[in-house]
Amino acid sequence: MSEWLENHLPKVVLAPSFIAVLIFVYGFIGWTAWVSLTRSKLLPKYEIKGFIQYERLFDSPRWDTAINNLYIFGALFIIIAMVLGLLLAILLDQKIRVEGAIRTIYLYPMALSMIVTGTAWKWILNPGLGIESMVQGWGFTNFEFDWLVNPDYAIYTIVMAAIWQSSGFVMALFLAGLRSVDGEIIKAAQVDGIPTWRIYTAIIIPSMAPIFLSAFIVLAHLAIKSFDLVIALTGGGPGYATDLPATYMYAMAFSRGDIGQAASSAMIMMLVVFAIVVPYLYSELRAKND
Amino acid sequence: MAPILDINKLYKNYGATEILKDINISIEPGDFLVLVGPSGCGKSTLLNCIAGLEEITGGTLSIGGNDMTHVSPKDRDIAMVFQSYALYPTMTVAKNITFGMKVRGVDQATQDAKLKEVAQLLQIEPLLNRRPSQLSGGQRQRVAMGRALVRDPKLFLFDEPLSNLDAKLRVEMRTEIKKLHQTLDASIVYVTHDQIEAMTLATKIVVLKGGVVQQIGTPAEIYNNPANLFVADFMGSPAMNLIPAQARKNGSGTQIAIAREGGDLLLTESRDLALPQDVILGLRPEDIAEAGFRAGDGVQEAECLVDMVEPAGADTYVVSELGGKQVTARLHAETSAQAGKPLNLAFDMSKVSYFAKETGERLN
Amino acid sequence: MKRFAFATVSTLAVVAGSSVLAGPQAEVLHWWTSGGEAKSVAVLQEEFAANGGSWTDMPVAGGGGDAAMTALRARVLSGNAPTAVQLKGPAIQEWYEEGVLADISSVAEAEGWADVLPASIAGHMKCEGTWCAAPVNVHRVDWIWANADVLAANGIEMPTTWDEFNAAADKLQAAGVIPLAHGGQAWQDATVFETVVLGIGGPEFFQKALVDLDPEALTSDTMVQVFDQMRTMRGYVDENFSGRDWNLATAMVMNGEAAFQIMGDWAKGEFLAAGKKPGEDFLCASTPGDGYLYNVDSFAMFDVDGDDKKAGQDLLAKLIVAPNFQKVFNLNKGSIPARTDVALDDFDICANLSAEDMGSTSDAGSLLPSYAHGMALRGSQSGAITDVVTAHFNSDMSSADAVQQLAAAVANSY
Amino acid sequence: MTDLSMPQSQTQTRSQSAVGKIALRWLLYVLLGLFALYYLMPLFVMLTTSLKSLEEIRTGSLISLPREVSFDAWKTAWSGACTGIQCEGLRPYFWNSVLIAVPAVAISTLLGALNGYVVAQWRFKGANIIFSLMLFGCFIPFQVVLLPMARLLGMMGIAGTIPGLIFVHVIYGLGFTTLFFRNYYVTIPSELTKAARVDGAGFLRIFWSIFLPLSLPIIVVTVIWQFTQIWNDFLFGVSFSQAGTQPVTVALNNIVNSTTGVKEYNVDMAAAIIAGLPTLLVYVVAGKYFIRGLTAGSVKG
Repeated sequence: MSEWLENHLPKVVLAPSFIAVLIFVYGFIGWTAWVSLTRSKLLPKYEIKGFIQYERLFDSPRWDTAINNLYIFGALFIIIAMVLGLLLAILLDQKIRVEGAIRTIYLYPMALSMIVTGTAWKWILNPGLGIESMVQGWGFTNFEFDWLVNPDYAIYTIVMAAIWQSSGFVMALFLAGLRSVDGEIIKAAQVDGIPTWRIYTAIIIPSMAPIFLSAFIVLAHLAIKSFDLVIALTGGGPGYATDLPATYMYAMAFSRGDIGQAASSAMIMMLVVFAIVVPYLYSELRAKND
Repeated sequence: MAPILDINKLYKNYGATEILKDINISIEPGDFLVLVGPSGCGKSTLLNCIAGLEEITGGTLSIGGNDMTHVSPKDRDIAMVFQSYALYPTMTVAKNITFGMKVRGVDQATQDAKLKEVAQLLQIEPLLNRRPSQLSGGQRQRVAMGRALVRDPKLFLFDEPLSNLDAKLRVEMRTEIKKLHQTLDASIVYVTHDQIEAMTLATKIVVLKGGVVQQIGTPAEIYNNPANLFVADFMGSPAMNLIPAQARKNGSGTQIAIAREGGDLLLTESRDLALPQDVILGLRPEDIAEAGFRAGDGVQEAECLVDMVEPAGADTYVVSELGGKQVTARLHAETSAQAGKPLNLAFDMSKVSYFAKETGERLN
Repeated sequence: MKRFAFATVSTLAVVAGSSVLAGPQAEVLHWWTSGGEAKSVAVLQEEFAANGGSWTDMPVAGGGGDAAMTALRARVLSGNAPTAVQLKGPAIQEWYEEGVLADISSVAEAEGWADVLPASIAGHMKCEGTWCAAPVNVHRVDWIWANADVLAANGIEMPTTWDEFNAAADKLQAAGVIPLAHGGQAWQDATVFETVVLGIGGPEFFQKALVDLDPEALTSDTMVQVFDQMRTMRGYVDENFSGRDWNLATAMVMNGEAAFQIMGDWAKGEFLAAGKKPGEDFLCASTPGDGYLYNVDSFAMFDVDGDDKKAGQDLLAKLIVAPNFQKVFNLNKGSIPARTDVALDDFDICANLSAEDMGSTSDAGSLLPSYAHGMALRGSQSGAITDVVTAHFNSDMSSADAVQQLAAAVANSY
Repeated sequence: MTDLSMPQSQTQTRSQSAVGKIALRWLLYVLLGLFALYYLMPLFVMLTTSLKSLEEIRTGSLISLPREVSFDAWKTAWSGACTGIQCEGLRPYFWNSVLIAVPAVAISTLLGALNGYVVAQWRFKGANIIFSLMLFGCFIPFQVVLLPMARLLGMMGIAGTIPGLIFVHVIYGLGFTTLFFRNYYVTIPSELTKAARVDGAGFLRIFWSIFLPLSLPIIVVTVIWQFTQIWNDFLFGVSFSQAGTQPVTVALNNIVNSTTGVKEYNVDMAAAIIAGLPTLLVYVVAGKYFIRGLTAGSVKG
């Protein structure tokens, strides 16, 4: 008996977590898939009615907006956060005297929930209270910064706040990456007389490919899950101009009492996540199997 | 006396891949068994199977006469030294050495005594309070050995323990391991890919290739009578000359013809052997000498064109093309051989091994 | 093992929680967290406590009840429903259909609710003939509030038509006053929208368009005009309106930053809480046009276990509809009592106006449920309409496009 | 002559480049400083606003320093601000959050460590598939799980309780904690495990005596990550709590959305800072180890 236990202990230890994940992740995805095929309204029903919810979803201009916003938001957020994160990491990698303090300043937004900082952001971006009125107060009366209330630009304020929150973390990832690059390679390049910027572009950055991948995955998953951010900053407004799939789904499920619709939108979100994550997982496990 | 280790029809698969096939090995107490072979031959897997770190797929395995086929490593009464030493990074040297005893609930006094004894034996007393990261490669190696020695097991397992050391240290440690074996009269299974290590340390060698045992024997047997072309080629440095030749029955003996430019080299095999027509003739470099420097029953002389001369201090190697192969002869240092000039060489035919051209198996 | 540990801990928690006393108990989920509202709830809590009950407050603010509804769904699904929940309109019937509401007919019959509540309001409180919710008040939605001083300073009367409103607004704008205080949240856009629908289309049109969801009405020229008026009104709103809470917009009217606000009479509670006097500091009038849009707050009782909780529900239901509470609560909240037999002497002129209009419109058949506040339609339909309204208001969408989208969204919402 | 001129020209170019270098250095610091301002701005606004009086907020500029520092708003936010009819401030909810976050972080970190240890060091058939299935769990949008989770919590009898919230946070933290530890443990040579097994140590003994003492950097990363996630959670907090178990984020939301005629921005901001203080503190104190831990573990993949 104890022999058996000793041999199977690893599996026994892993089992509860695995079972929990099976139920609470995959079971729930299955549940959502099922409900997305029903006409559930206020509470879930389990009678299958076909793909009506998906038809409704694709007919909805609000969902179109949400998906478009996800593209805009996702692309800008990921690209800018990566570029900024890398830039900051490189700047910080120049043997800065107060590196610790600056690093903490760049990193701290990650510690705070948007529920916490949302109010401040709302204020800063509000034309009547924040930057616009401040700059106008300095005498630049023509200065305009009304993105928050402009339906065409409001999504960019979400991008700004999201970048503020996450780029420090990306910076930390890249900084860690820069520090782990083999010092001898850099020395060799310096001896060869290669200018510093070339050393970065030609040697260091390419060698950090796995970190780019990690950063991309972290950011992509943040982008898809972005919820608090929108709720705290714009509540999806003006109109529904800053709706994202996560807020759409939430609105359908909880303020509309349209759970079937919410489930179908959740399934589409899951598909997007799947398309991004599965190749990553595949490469991740491939590489480590050796 | 019962064999200390007895492996019987052992098989090991990873999924559909067969890693080890029909392994049968038996060693006596006090034996120093070396598993040798190129990388990927399965020698480390076999060692892990002996240790119980890998479950075996088929066959049986006993240590000290007890069946250990499905017994977990801790109950096999073994100790193991790893290539990377696998010292516990967070523990001091002393703790590293006593960890096993502590786990087994050995009392503190015994632990201390054992530690002292082993530390003295390995001359690592000044290091006992350091951490592995503060040690040099050789010191780590000693600690790893100390960890094994302190256990006083039935069987020691060494997994390429010297391969992370530099050349000089390797030779030193090799000697020490050999000494330890002799002082402790321990039974050891030792894995290496270095055939010199195998030859110097072993009382018994197992040559492995592709998960199959090629030959088991004493170092001399393996060296002098390799069981096949692989063993012949793998063991010994410089490697055995393996020369394609034609055998023709000729009265009392056999005439061996080796093709070369300017007419075949003809030698006579006087032993009574039944050889097929196409053979591979195997002759170690030291069995080819300069004419006049070797005498004996089977020695035959022939003139060969020297292609290259390589002085190596104590000896001089001379290379000549025979049968389409670069054949190396080991001559004395004062030889007058010169590249591009012919030289009379003495071939000791009594030392020749013959292999089948098709199967590579030994014929004599 | 883990399960066991959790079970033990939670059992302990339950034991600790229920060991207090066995009197009537109520855990009340609501989203009345702003000034006047919170005061009103406090009234109920005090009365509940005075009757020996123990009240557990479970406020969840934000999103006009969205967060509270999230919590409610989770709690109902987990079989751990709150005792009483602020719930209204067809949502009551929707929850009833899910089979999770408790029957409070015994209280209702003992208290004779049928005799004191107007029929249309009673209708909202019944589910298939049984009583399943207790009405707290009647809010009128189609109010327009104004800062008396600002109007006087600019020589403006309370508008009675939308044209008058527009003229007044233009004048105010020229004088540097924000004409319309508004918060750019979807439900506030919808509130303004429905008063415009009522004002321009009239009660019958409102009934057809926003209650019966008649496609013809939804795509009619009248609806185009409604959207035109919305576009005009967008111009009267200051540029910081996006995402502003309604009570902050009310504060703008209070301190003279803005002249008008179109908002239900809960806004009055804010005026009163700030010590402003109706008729003197601020003015109230129904929005231009005929009709009356009501928004009835009510509490629904959920199926719960435990006699103390059931007793709590009965007590709560009884207190809510009792004349005393109806009076005190509504004095705080700005609304009028749901029951018709409460003397309104203590109420201000706005409340009296509301009560009067309720009586007259009820007779004229123009007493209508508010769509924006979930009285007229179920969530998915009203939500679909709101999506279009708010999208139109917050972009440069043409009225014709808006009308088309409205019809499509409604058709897609079933 | 040439001997002399050579070094001279060299020193000249050297000093020129030195000037350039100093200029670059300045530029670097200016850039870093500007970015620091960008990152600090919201915190600065929150902090100064929380210290101002309402009157000053109305009249002053967004970024001006408070003329008179007053901690009244902080006091109100901590123990006096009203949500609904209760006026207890954040204090009770703050402790709820502590009661939720501390066990949830501890349990999910321990489980993550064990799981990572199994997946990285005790590979068995299918272990990788199990791992990737668990990993995918990191990416599930949490809105998806609210309703079925509510049902299951109800069935387990822990709906609305603090153990229920701990349970939810542990479940959805497992993916990340396992990933962190697995990626860290994968870099530890498997010979270490083997050596310990031959030494007679079992599964748990090896974990406890050898792996756990090695894990400090990754424990720091995991704890920071988990603590931040759990402390900042709003969605689970609002969905799976009931009166008396609501975490601080829910209370913060209630306070910010509760107004009594006049919006008390200073109280809102003070409440926001209080709610964010623990995570902020963790980052400031342990941020260094966070970066170090990232180098050691998750990044290497």
